[in-house]
Amino acid sequence: MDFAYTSEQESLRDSVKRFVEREFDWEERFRIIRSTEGVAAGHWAIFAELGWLGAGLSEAAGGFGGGAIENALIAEELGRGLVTEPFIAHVVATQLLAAIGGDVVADLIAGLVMGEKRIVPALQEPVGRGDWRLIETKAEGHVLNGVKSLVEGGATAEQLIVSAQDGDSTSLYLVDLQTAGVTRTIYRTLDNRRVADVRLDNVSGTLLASGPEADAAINRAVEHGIVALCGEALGVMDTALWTTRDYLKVRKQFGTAIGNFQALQHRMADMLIETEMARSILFHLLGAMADGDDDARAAAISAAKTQASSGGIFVGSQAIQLHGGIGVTEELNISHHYRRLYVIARQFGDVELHLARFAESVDRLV
Amino acid sequence: MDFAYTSEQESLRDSVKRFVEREFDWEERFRIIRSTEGVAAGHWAIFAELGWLGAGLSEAAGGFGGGAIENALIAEELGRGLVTEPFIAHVVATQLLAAIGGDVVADLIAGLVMGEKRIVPALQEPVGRGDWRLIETKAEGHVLNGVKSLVEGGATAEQLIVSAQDGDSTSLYLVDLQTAGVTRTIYRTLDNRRVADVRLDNVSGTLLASGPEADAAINRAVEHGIVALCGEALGVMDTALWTTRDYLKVRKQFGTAIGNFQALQHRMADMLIETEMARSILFHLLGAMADGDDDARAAAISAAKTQASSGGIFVGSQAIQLHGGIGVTEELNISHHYRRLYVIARQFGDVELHLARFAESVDRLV
Amino acid sequence: MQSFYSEEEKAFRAEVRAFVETHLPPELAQQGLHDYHPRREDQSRWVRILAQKGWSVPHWPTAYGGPGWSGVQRFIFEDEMRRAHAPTADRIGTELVAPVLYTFASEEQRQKYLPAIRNGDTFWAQGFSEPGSGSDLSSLRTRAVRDGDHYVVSGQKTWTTEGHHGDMIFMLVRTNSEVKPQAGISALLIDLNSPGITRRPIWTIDEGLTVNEFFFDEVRVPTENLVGEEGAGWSYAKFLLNNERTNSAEVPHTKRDIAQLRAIAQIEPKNGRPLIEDAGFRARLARIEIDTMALETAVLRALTADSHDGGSVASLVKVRGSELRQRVADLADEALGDRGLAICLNPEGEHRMFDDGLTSPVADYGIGIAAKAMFRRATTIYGGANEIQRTLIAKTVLEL
Amino acid sequence: MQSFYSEEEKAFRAEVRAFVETHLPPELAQQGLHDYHPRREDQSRWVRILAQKGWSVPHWPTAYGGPGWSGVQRFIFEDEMRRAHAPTADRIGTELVAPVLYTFASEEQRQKYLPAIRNGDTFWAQGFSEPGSGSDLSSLRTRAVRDGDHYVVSGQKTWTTEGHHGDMIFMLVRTNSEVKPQAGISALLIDLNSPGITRRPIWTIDEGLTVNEFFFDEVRVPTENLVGEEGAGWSYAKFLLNNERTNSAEVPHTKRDIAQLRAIAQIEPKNGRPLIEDAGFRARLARIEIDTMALETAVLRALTADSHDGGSVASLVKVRGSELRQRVADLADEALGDRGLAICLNPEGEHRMFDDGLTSPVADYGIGIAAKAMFRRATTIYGGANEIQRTLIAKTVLEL
Repeated sequence: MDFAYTSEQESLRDSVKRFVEREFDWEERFRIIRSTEGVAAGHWAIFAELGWLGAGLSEAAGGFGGGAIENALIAEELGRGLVTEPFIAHVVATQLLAAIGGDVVADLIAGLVMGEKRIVPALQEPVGRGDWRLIETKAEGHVLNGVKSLVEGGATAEQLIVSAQDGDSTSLYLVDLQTAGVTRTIYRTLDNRRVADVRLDNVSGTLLASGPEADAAINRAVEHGIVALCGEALGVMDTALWTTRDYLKVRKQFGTAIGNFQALQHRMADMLIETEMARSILFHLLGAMADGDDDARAAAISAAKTQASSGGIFVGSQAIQLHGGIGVTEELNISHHYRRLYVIARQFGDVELHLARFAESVDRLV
Repeated sequence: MDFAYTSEQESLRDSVKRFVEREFDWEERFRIIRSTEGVAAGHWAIFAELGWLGAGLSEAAGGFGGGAIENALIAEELGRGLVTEPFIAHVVATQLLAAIGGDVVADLIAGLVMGEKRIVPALQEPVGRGDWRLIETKAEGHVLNGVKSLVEGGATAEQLIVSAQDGDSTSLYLVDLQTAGVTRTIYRTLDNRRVADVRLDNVSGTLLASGPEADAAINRAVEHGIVALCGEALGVMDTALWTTRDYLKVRKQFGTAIGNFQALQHRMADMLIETEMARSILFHLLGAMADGDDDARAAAISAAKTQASSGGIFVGSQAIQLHGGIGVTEELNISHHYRRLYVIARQFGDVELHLARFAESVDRLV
Repeated sequence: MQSFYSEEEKAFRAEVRAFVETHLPPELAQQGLHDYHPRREDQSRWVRILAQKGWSVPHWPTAYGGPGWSGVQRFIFEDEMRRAHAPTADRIGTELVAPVLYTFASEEQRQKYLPAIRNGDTFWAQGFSEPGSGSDLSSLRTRAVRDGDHYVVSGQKTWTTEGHHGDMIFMLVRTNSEVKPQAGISALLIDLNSPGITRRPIWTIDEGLTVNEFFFDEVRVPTENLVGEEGAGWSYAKFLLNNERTNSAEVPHTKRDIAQLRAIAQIEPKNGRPLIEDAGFRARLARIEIDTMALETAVLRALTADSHDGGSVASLVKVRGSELRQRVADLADEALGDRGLAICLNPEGEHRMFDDGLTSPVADYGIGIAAKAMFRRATTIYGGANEIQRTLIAKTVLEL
Repeated sequence: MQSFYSEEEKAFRAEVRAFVETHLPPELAQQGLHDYHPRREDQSRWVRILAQKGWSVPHWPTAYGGPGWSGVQRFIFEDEMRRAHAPTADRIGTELVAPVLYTFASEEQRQKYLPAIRNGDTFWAQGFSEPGSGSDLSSLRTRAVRDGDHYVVSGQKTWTTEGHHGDMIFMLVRTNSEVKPQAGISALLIDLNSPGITRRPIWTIDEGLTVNEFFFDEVRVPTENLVGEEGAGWSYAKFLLNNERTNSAEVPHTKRDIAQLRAIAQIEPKNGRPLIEDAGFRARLARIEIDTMALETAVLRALTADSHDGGSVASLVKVRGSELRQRVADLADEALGDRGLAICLNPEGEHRMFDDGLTSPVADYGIGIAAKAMFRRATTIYGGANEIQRTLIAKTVLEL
């Protein structure tokens, strides 16, 4: 048993950390999130150049030989800076394509890894409330009708990978956003990401996979997305925690640093516990991703997502509370930590969904 | 709007308070709970003599003209002393009979109010998990078969009022405990009450009510029981709260009274809030018992029971926690407060049951 | 003890409801549905209608135009106003400043300021907090130096609620640095249009505008604008803050939020059925409703109790009430599903921090829900953070 | 970072499981099902079996008979022991006292005491707490006065866990009142059969016997029984308590409780179906299992981390672990429905506070569940109350 990262992984982490420190400081981030695009021109190309876009993909699939661990640690460091690029969507897209396989797909993956293509998954629907398994979009003879929601990176994407109901089974289609019948509504989520709702009216798509193959690809890719999301949540929690700690040491009230008040100390201890539990369960999950058991992996996924969601909301809201009034302002980063954690808590399913999914997985295990 | 008690109610409260102080001090209580009977000979006769056994019953039904308020305040004061007499069972029994009405019943009520008869309800079954509406005991031609559980006062009772399934509807039967086919298992619950499980094998009973009349009587009587139980919970919570407060003022650690530690102060504040919310919602319930709306009353009942259950567990467990090691000992009253609150939290349905029942009632109201 | 509301109280509620139904302009009720901070013109309009009926200042003594209602009547009135989504009055002026004025101010000051509050003409701000002072008001540093028949005021105030609507500000200033901190504080009434005052909006987590910063650069204030005695400002402030706590249980507002949440849950689907039928959701909603029921009765107890009990119950209901407001807002946003994660700008635009040029996917009934969930993080902080309230409960009620 | 357990670790687990399956007497496993405090003779019997295999003292250095396992191996071993419901060893002696002895005691003391612990012959008690000292050990008042080649000990110790099984006690005593409190404390090893020692059982909320009080009335203790140096007792105690905290996460025990809870939920019905199928129950069980999964990994992190990290993680896992133990015990008792409210006396009777002469209605699989739910209230108190732990986390990890 070994929880230490390899030196390759450590230098990957350093490279993301340096980017966040240099290119994504707080003032720069404000310029970016208030811009029309919500992301900075050129940043995605840097991601590609530094190798992050293929770091979490096996060599066989066209990546640089890493996996869930690499994605989790990239996401963790991006989380520290609240970077708004659609990295989670990229992880899901590449893992979807990798699971599907084949020549066409290899080209798409190559484009994604090089940062030359922008393809994002459109799996979720408004009716699903975060459950990617609820699909009402219909496919009939490669023609799609339905609505996809909260498409991360949907504002900058050229193509979507759309899940659809095809008779009794599921299919995955590649859809060009320029195709006739595609209506895209771009909006901001609370965490200042630009996302899209996409309406498909008799839209022609290219079939990528269908039946059990499509289901398996979706499941596997969403699991990879959740791993990265849990990594990101950890980065945000850890940053909110220590930022709050630093504030408590300097902020004075009633003649003393407020960090001397026992009730606040104990709250901070609870925030630390939640953060450390999120870290621990992510380690457990990274182990489970490498082992082979489907149910053990599903249980670990839902366990980690549950803790990232509930622990994230706790740490984020208490970071605000301990900051007092200034914590509620737009100009202080602490309110943005909460906003991101709030969105993460619902992305790919909330606590309720994952507690039920965990229970189902464990039923099959014991 | 007036939350003050009448002078008659205040003197009733005083009479119970005096009894508890004089006859049920801590050492006396220990002698009683470790005795074979678990109650003191003669106490029930005092209850009758002081008028408590009819105080919460209308004059029309054979009582002294009071109602839910009187039962709640008697129970609250009994709760302060953790008195082990089956007063809640008595409330349910008298209200059951009052709801049924008629001449036979009037005699039974008279006997109960005088303390001369011992009749207790046997409504609950092991399968119900606290839900009195789940009845599997079968009645066929006045012959009963089934198991009733957690019969409070079952150790001292002569007769039971048994609910049973009679074809498609519910019936209530009077069953003599000496009848052939009755098997009684007496045991202690965690709160040191002697209760009974009663097994009925082809036992003949006397029909008291059937059909909607029986259902209405059960519902009304259990609601009265829950009111009294909520009153008792409040008495126990309030006593545990202030006992703990007093302890924090005298107990010294690290050179100071532990009541000076902010984290403990805040915990105490939360305990006070829970207690005051239990008190407030009981007031609301007492108002709803007097108004006429069935759904509003049902909602208020389930609201008060929810708060008594969850607030009681919180206050009881934190009273132990703040006492430290000594709080866990059998010899200190604080562990017994918890034990009673723990049992109350499950009696007549737990939080889960009452949240669902509350939601159903409110659906019909809005 | 008797049944809950008396017949008179029930009749009073019916009277209020009938009046609101016939007099509240529908466009104001519609605007109130979205639960944005009301627009000043809407507030003034409604307050004038109420003032004609004699109902615009429920808490005030009859001598100053109050209706002479009991505490329970005032509660019922507020309950009905919230139920109908009527705009609130300028609450700072009506509920916080006015009581200080009619209790401590001179007769001239009362005559000058109270009628304009009562009629919705003058809006007030409250200048207590300063950067660095937070919940510890006694450390405030804004100075007022006597210069003939004026005070010259310099300093900075922050967290000034609805200050962008304010005509006047009720200010705590330091008039004496030689005495112990609390004793050197005085209360001044300052016209916000005076030269030397600059306002900066403080945008909050909801991208909305509720609080402001004010900078005072040698602002000249006539000495006649001093309230009561110099150096007594601290006691007026405590008087005012105690009122703020009682108000901040905000039960009628929470009840209105619950009604809104129920409406959302009847529309939004989950697993093919309305969300309101989902067992897990039902249990969480029920728990919020139960806690609100308990809190409402606690508030009514406080309103009918001897006044000596008021302060301690105030802390208690503030803690529970502020947490409930967060819980109901969070659950409402959750009920919206994916839509609850979308930023939805105020269509009226008054509070728009910046224009992102995007279109919201949120249906009319969901407007403002996400912003509210965000902004409600403040309820456990303002009016004296809940940590302060818990300490207060421990000291005053539990005597620890 | 690599996959979780290595192949070697998996093989080790298999080896342990096979050994336990073939060597644990079935009657001991059956007794362990009820989760009562094990009987001393059962403990000794099993420890002797383990000692023959060289597995009775997993934490000890090989020099004193330890197996030389890694932290992860020790964890796996404990996990398998709990899984099989094997009796625990004398944990005070094995896990708390022995490490102090082999770290700080003289060679003579090590030779004299360690083998008897290793072989399950001598059981130990720990004499730290005193009435009034609680979590603040430095205030202890039991005195040891030097008289020739003896110390004369007088005072009182309380919360002495499993002291009724003890042969020896590891005592903190005050040997010097002139210096600051911590510096005047020494550690003595005292034979509990010495004249002048009286034991009083402390019955707890579960009506069970776990803790005791000991009264020392001029008990004569040879000076050779002093551990290390006079006045250094405080540092040995801190060393010992730090070990106690790490242990008290008790993950293997919680995992065994969860297995038991699952078994109960498969039998007990709710609305005509096994409770395990009820959505509300499933969610609560899942949350407990998830928190246990996180805690288990946190413990494994601590076991594989550099030792400097150990102390802070210890406080952290103690807090979470002790709360989890309460939650799983409460849910198990709730799963029993009405039966969970019944007092169920230990059928073996060793710990029976008094005989109520009544028959329990509780099925075999429910024995001990209610008592456990009660007694678990203590987990957040003993070993340094969680309030103390949170302060410790704030000071040491967060540096507040």
